[in-house]
Amino acid sequence: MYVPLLSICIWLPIAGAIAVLVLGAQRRMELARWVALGVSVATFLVAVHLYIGFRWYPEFGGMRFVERVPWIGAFNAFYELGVDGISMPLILLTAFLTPLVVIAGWEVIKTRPAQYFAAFLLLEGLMIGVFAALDALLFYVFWEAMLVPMFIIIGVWGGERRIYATVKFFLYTFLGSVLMLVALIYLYLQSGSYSILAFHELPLGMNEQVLIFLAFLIAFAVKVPMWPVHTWLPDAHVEAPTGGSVILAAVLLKMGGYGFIRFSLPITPDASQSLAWLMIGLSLIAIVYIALVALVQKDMKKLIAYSSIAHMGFVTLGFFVIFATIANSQDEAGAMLALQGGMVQMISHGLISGALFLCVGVMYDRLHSREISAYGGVANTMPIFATFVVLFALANAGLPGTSGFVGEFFVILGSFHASFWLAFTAATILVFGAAYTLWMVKRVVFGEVGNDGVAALKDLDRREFLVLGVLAVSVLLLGVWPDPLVEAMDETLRQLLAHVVQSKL
Amino acid sequence: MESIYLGIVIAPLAAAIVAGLFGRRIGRAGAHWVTIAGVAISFALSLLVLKDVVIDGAAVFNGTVYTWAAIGDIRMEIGFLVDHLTALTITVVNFVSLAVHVYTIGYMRDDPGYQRFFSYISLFTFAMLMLVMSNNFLQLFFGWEAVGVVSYLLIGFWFKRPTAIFANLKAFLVNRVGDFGFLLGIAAIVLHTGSLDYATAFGQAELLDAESIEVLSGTQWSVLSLACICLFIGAMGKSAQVPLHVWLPDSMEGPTPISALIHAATMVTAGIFMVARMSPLFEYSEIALSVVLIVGATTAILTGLLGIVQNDIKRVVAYSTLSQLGYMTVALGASAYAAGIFHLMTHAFFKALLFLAAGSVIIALHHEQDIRRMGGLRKYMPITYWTALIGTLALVGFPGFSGFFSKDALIEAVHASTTVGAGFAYWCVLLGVFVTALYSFRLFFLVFHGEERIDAEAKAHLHESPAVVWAPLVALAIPSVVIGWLTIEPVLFGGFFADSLLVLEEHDVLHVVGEEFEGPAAFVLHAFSASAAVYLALAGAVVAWVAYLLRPELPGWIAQRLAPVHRLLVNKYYFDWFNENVLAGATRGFGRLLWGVGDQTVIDGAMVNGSARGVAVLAAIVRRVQSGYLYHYAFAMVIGLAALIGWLVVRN
Amino acid sequence: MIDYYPAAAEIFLATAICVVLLVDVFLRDEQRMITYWLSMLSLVGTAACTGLFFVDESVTTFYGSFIADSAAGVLKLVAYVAVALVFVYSREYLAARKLFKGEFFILGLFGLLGIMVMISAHSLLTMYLGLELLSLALYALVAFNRESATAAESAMKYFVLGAIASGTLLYGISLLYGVTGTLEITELAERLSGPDGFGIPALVGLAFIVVGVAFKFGAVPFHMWVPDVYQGAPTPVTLFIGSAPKIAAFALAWRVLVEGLGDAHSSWQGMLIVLSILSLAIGNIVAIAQTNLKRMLAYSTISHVGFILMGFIGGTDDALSAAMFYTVSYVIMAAAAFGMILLLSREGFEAERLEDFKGLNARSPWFAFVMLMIMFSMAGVPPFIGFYAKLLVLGSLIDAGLLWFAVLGVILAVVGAFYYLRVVWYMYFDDPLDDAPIVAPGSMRVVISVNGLGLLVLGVFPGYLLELCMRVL
Amino acid sequence: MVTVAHYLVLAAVLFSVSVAGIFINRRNVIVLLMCIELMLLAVNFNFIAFSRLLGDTVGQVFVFFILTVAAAEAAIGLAILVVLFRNTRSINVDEMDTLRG
Repeated sequence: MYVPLLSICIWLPIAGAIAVLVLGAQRRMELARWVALGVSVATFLVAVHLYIGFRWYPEFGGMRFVERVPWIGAFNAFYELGVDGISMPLILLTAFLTPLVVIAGWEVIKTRPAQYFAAFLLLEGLMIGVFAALDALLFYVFWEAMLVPMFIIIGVWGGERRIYATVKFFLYTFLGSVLMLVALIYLYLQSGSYSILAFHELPLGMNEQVLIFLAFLIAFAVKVPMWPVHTWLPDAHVEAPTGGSVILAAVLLKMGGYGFIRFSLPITPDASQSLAWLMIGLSLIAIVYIALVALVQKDMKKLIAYSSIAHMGFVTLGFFVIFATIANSQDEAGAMLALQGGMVQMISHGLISGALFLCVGVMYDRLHSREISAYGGVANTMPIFATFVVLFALANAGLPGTSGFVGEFFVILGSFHASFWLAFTAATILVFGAAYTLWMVKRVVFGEVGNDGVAALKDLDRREFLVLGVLAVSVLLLGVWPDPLVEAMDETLRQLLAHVVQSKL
Repeated sequence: MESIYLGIVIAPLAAAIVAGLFGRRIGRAGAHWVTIAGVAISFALSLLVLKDVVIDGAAVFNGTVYTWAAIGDIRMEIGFLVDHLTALTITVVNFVSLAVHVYTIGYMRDDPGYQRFFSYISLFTFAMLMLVMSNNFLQLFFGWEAVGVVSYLLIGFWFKRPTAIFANLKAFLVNRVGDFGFLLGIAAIVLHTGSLDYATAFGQAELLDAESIEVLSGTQWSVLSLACICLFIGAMGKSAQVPLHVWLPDSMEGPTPISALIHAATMVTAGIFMVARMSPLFEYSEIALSVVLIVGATTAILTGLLGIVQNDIKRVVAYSTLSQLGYMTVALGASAYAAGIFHLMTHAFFKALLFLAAGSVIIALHHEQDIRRMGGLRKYMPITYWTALIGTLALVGFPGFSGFFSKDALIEAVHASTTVGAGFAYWCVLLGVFVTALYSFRLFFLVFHGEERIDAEAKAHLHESPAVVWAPLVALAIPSVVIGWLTIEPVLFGGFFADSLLVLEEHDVLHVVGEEFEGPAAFVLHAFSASAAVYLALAGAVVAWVAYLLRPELPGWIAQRLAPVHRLLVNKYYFDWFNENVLAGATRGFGRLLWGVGDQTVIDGAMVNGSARGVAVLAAIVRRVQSGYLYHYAFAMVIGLAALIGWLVVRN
Repeated sequence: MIDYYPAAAEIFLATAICVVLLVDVFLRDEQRMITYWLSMLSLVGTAACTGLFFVDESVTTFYGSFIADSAAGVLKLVAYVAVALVFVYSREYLAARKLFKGEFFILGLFGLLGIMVMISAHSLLTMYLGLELLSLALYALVAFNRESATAAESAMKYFVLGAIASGTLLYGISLLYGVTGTLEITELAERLSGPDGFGIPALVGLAFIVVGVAFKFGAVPFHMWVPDVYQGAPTPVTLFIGSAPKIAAFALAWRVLVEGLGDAHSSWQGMLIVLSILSLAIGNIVAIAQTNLKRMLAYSTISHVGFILMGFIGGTDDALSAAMFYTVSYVIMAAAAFGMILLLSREGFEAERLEDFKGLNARSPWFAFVMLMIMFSMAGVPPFIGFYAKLLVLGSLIDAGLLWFAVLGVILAVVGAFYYLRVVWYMYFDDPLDDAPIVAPGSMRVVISVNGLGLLVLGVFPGYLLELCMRVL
Repeated sequence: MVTVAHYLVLAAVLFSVSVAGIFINRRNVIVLLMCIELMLLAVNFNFIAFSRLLGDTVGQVFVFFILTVAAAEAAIGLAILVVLFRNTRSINVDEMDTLRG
């Protein structure tokens, strides 16, 4: 029997969101929570099922689980879904993190909990939609619609400057997106449909490509975010509630990377090639500049946010270094490494930054401060928690054996062919990443008990332990054995690479 | 055999996990039993492997455990390479580790973090074994960083101490600087050979040398040299070579068993091991070898000198370690890899012994580490005294002790080397012998002989350490004496490492040394007649005796006379000052600048909020046009009409 | 022989209005609900007439001065819905303020009749008559609360400016008449398409007509009446002005500019580009500075007009359907938005300041959500219908090669998103200023809910409406 | 000889005068109403002149409609004026500025 699994992944959480809202309105909060959890777990199971099915034919890199239903006849737009090696891991990541976010918010959220859970479920459905959509219009609808629940999440359950942060977040991303919309419309007018795969094959002149590339660039660069359009992220992260930060860092940022690899590279390969220097330059700035900025942060969430930007720099570096790598080495090994590295980095960063934000959330729930100076010696009173923090911090610093290492390793290897200095600059993350992360750990976790607040801290309860434990296991697992992930993407990326190196001119 | 290899690494890992995750449930005794059992199993298995490889002459094992990731044609695998080098090193590692595990029971007896500590050291053992047994660069790097992390955790074990958590961060960051180079080296090799496997990479060493890469514009570098130098930067971090040595003395903030295990015997020698392992690459790069040689020689002499002015018992030993690591590096640079490894092995025993002896003293004095408040401990702690003496003699290279064989052979080898910088290195290592003897006996005399400067209170409880503490001392003292006798011939001259090390004929200095070798006893005798080193060592010991026992006022007088030199030494050549103030300060300052000016003022202030403000201001201005007066509205319409007509007329 | 059937709806409505008027005269104040129901019934009857006599091909009658085609049918049906929404939303508000009088409904229906006449106008004369019928009804409606000074002031402004606009339009018509000798739209187009059809006099006439169109839409710089009237008029009247007459404006532009003066497209395209840019810029920017929701929505209207004009700029059939789609969706959005103000208002309290929406989520999550949908729809965020409206008009611009304009348009749309977001943040992120319960009757709650949800449903499945707009034009 | 052009110019002048009257007059609302009437009359002139020129009666019919509408418009305008005056006790254009910005 044919079951539209992808549609289930998208619409089940959305339906769940409505159910939670209804239950919340009836003041049946306990049930609403369980429904939220049940729905998100069910979605995750469906996603796992998808992934297992997906792995049956690793040698096939194209779209699978394709659903295609006419949607808007006037635009020749279809409700078209499908996954390949690029989107599958991201969908899995999304479906994996949402239940954790639900659990993390279980009793912590006191104001309007039903809306909180509903917003996250809604967000989950929309995010999966973004990754699964094969129709650009559908993609755009999901892409933008996502802003709405996120806007609400930051604004309602955020910190003191939440309104500034959330409006900034919304407008920044909205500005980027609308320019992408213009590019998509242009492509539609050229190709006669909104099919992304048709866009891939569409021949385009150089000037067209450059303009389209730039439009995409603004949209995706804001999302990633890349320097200099990154300043919304620290604010949004700092003010967002824990769950919001997790999803923001773990999934929303990935949309930018996903956009680059799904849109920019295959649709405008020649422009990508000729503007690769720009992308590489911005990525390196993100890696070095942002790392330095992260070093001097006084707010933990801000520090992690900046660290996210630096780490996402590896994603864009990996994606755009491929041209130089191929030009210098005549084979595709380096380019494949770089592409894989960017993708793995996205997944891994999703887990690690999510985990770090959850850690900050654990502390924030207790002491209501995100300032580094408000803590000190947390390890004395919360030893189990401290273990997790150190683990995730080390993963963030790219320790081999954790997932944080894999992507960075691949990208640095891959970029070596492009230029020694490129790899050199990228590799400074090893030092800076460790410096800002561990310095924070030193000031927060280690040392004598800093103040009475810290002295009164209670260690993790079971709920928190579960969330962090699950993440810790996945971070380690991915670090020790990334092959299941890498293999799932390999063929798709290989085809992508073959497509990208083919000039459209 | 494969399952045995797996067992070697998994036993300590499993023990570490059990002790770490279920430490509270299994209790203190449970934690130490499970980890000791894990390491003991590992040790037993490694002995089995050693027998298999050395006595039975098993072929080199090079096999894959699982595929870590496969990207395109590059397969990244986890696997083992077991040859003589591996077999020997894992045995040494496991032996020292086992001794330290046992010793820890006594040393950490009262510590609240007992289980955690055992978990860490077992985990360390696992990581070190992974590093050593690796057959590829990926796993090497994994082990490389993993030992670094455990070291980080252990230096900061007493996380309440500000100095400890400062030291561990410093250690990690400095190591990261090395790893940074290491990773680039790996990248160079992987991309130019297409493989992470040692075997494949080594096979293409000569090809790599021929390939060139443009590093600075206009200059062509041999890929091989670049890769080797990058790899060696990694070794400089881990093996604490100047200028990346600064973390090692500070790492003494960690508990003493750690100093013995990690910061003397095993982890710090990882760099030496790695370069030796990479000998098939380094051999083809003269430049890299010279770099290695010069860096090692510099480290050997500079850090040795610092040992003379230190007053913390562990720091003296730490500087001694630095200096000895310099020796090993020199050996590598002179292509005497076997000598380097040999010294690594003997050093592992006697330096672990010295650290543990120091630890024994520290426990006895209730965690007093300042040698100015020791003295005359000989009669209170006889076992510690004698074992420490053995360690000291081995360290200074007293003929017949293990250190003598390795060091003397090393010096000879350097003497015979023709690599650029060998002359400089020779003088450094020779002079270093004197320095070594000086600081070693200074320490020894100040601690065990002379006036008793101990607190009355501490004195009241002063007695020999318990058996769990001294038993490992004895266990380590034995190889410190005899290991040189037993192994010098096969290891250095018998081609023991033939299957693992590659030495080009023109570099084969050990062969030159070996031509005169007629057995260990003759080697000892020969030293008295032909080696300046032995007499320099004696001179050092005598000077120490004069200055610290006979005329204790002498050092102060010299320090006054040579005040600038003394100040330079006390401040450790200002490396720390430079790093903390200039490097770290500049980095933070730069970060603050970028954040404050770049992010907050320019991007956020001017561009983002500025445009928002601009729009708001514009809105406030434009809304004034909507004045509320009907005639203005009408006028606007008329203007609009006129403009439209005017536009049409102009256009046509 | 004159064929009356194409105008059946208009005739029916005119008759019905007279009936309602007569009945209303004899009603006591407490029986005023009868007028309300009769008005609704008239709407239903009119809709039935339109439906019954719906034609797929275009039919002209009254000697070519009246036309019935499928687009007209659709536009009229939308107008009925809009007016019906106005009536439903207004009832409680008016009753609470002792304004529940027959005039409101009768004038509203007259306005609707004017709109219908304009939609079906096939002669400049008919167009003028429809326009005046609509305008006069609106002037009266604005001043309909006789106790309000602001209403009177805004009515006077509206009246004077409206009169200037219709005078200008008339002047333009007279010039065109002088050039071509006809008022009938098809004939006008034919005569102007000759070799020397568009001389300077015709172009000047065109400019005057554009002013009339722009005024009706409220495009900058002919927009000055919009904020004052929106703010000053009683909210039900604002609701009325904000919704259905936009269809009339669309019809005016479509019938006169596109069908009548289509050959001068290149001439009025440039004018509309300028008007469109100015409207987008002024509308979006000044709206940010507003604290009164009605006034803010007025500026928002101006910016939306900028988008609607984009559809006319494109010049193709598809572009025109984009403009129509935009107009229709805007009417639905505006009805819902002003409906929300009415919903929150109660006796002695006008929920027309932005602050009045603070904390709405705490008071009524559902209506906060409805308002959220309205605001995001207006901002052009998918999956609401406002997004497709923008998508279409932008597409038409890009198709016409005006990429730069499309980019400018979306950037200004982002600027505009700010003030819609502000409403959402007031509702969701701030605490309520008062906790009074919402008193609106059930029928209104249901209808406005449906109206709001309609934005979402039409956004998820925009195909039907979209194809309708494309097919009829 | 009075030609059509003269009529047109006259109409244009009347139109301009009326428009100018609207935005120059800052005092009395009644003057505005008069200006509006004048504007419609200017248009009427145009229509009649063209009608005559073209020999077409439609223009004259249009004028009748305009006259009718003008009457209605004046009625409504005056009604609004009355409402305004009742509420504000003033028909001064300058004082109609409570709605602005």
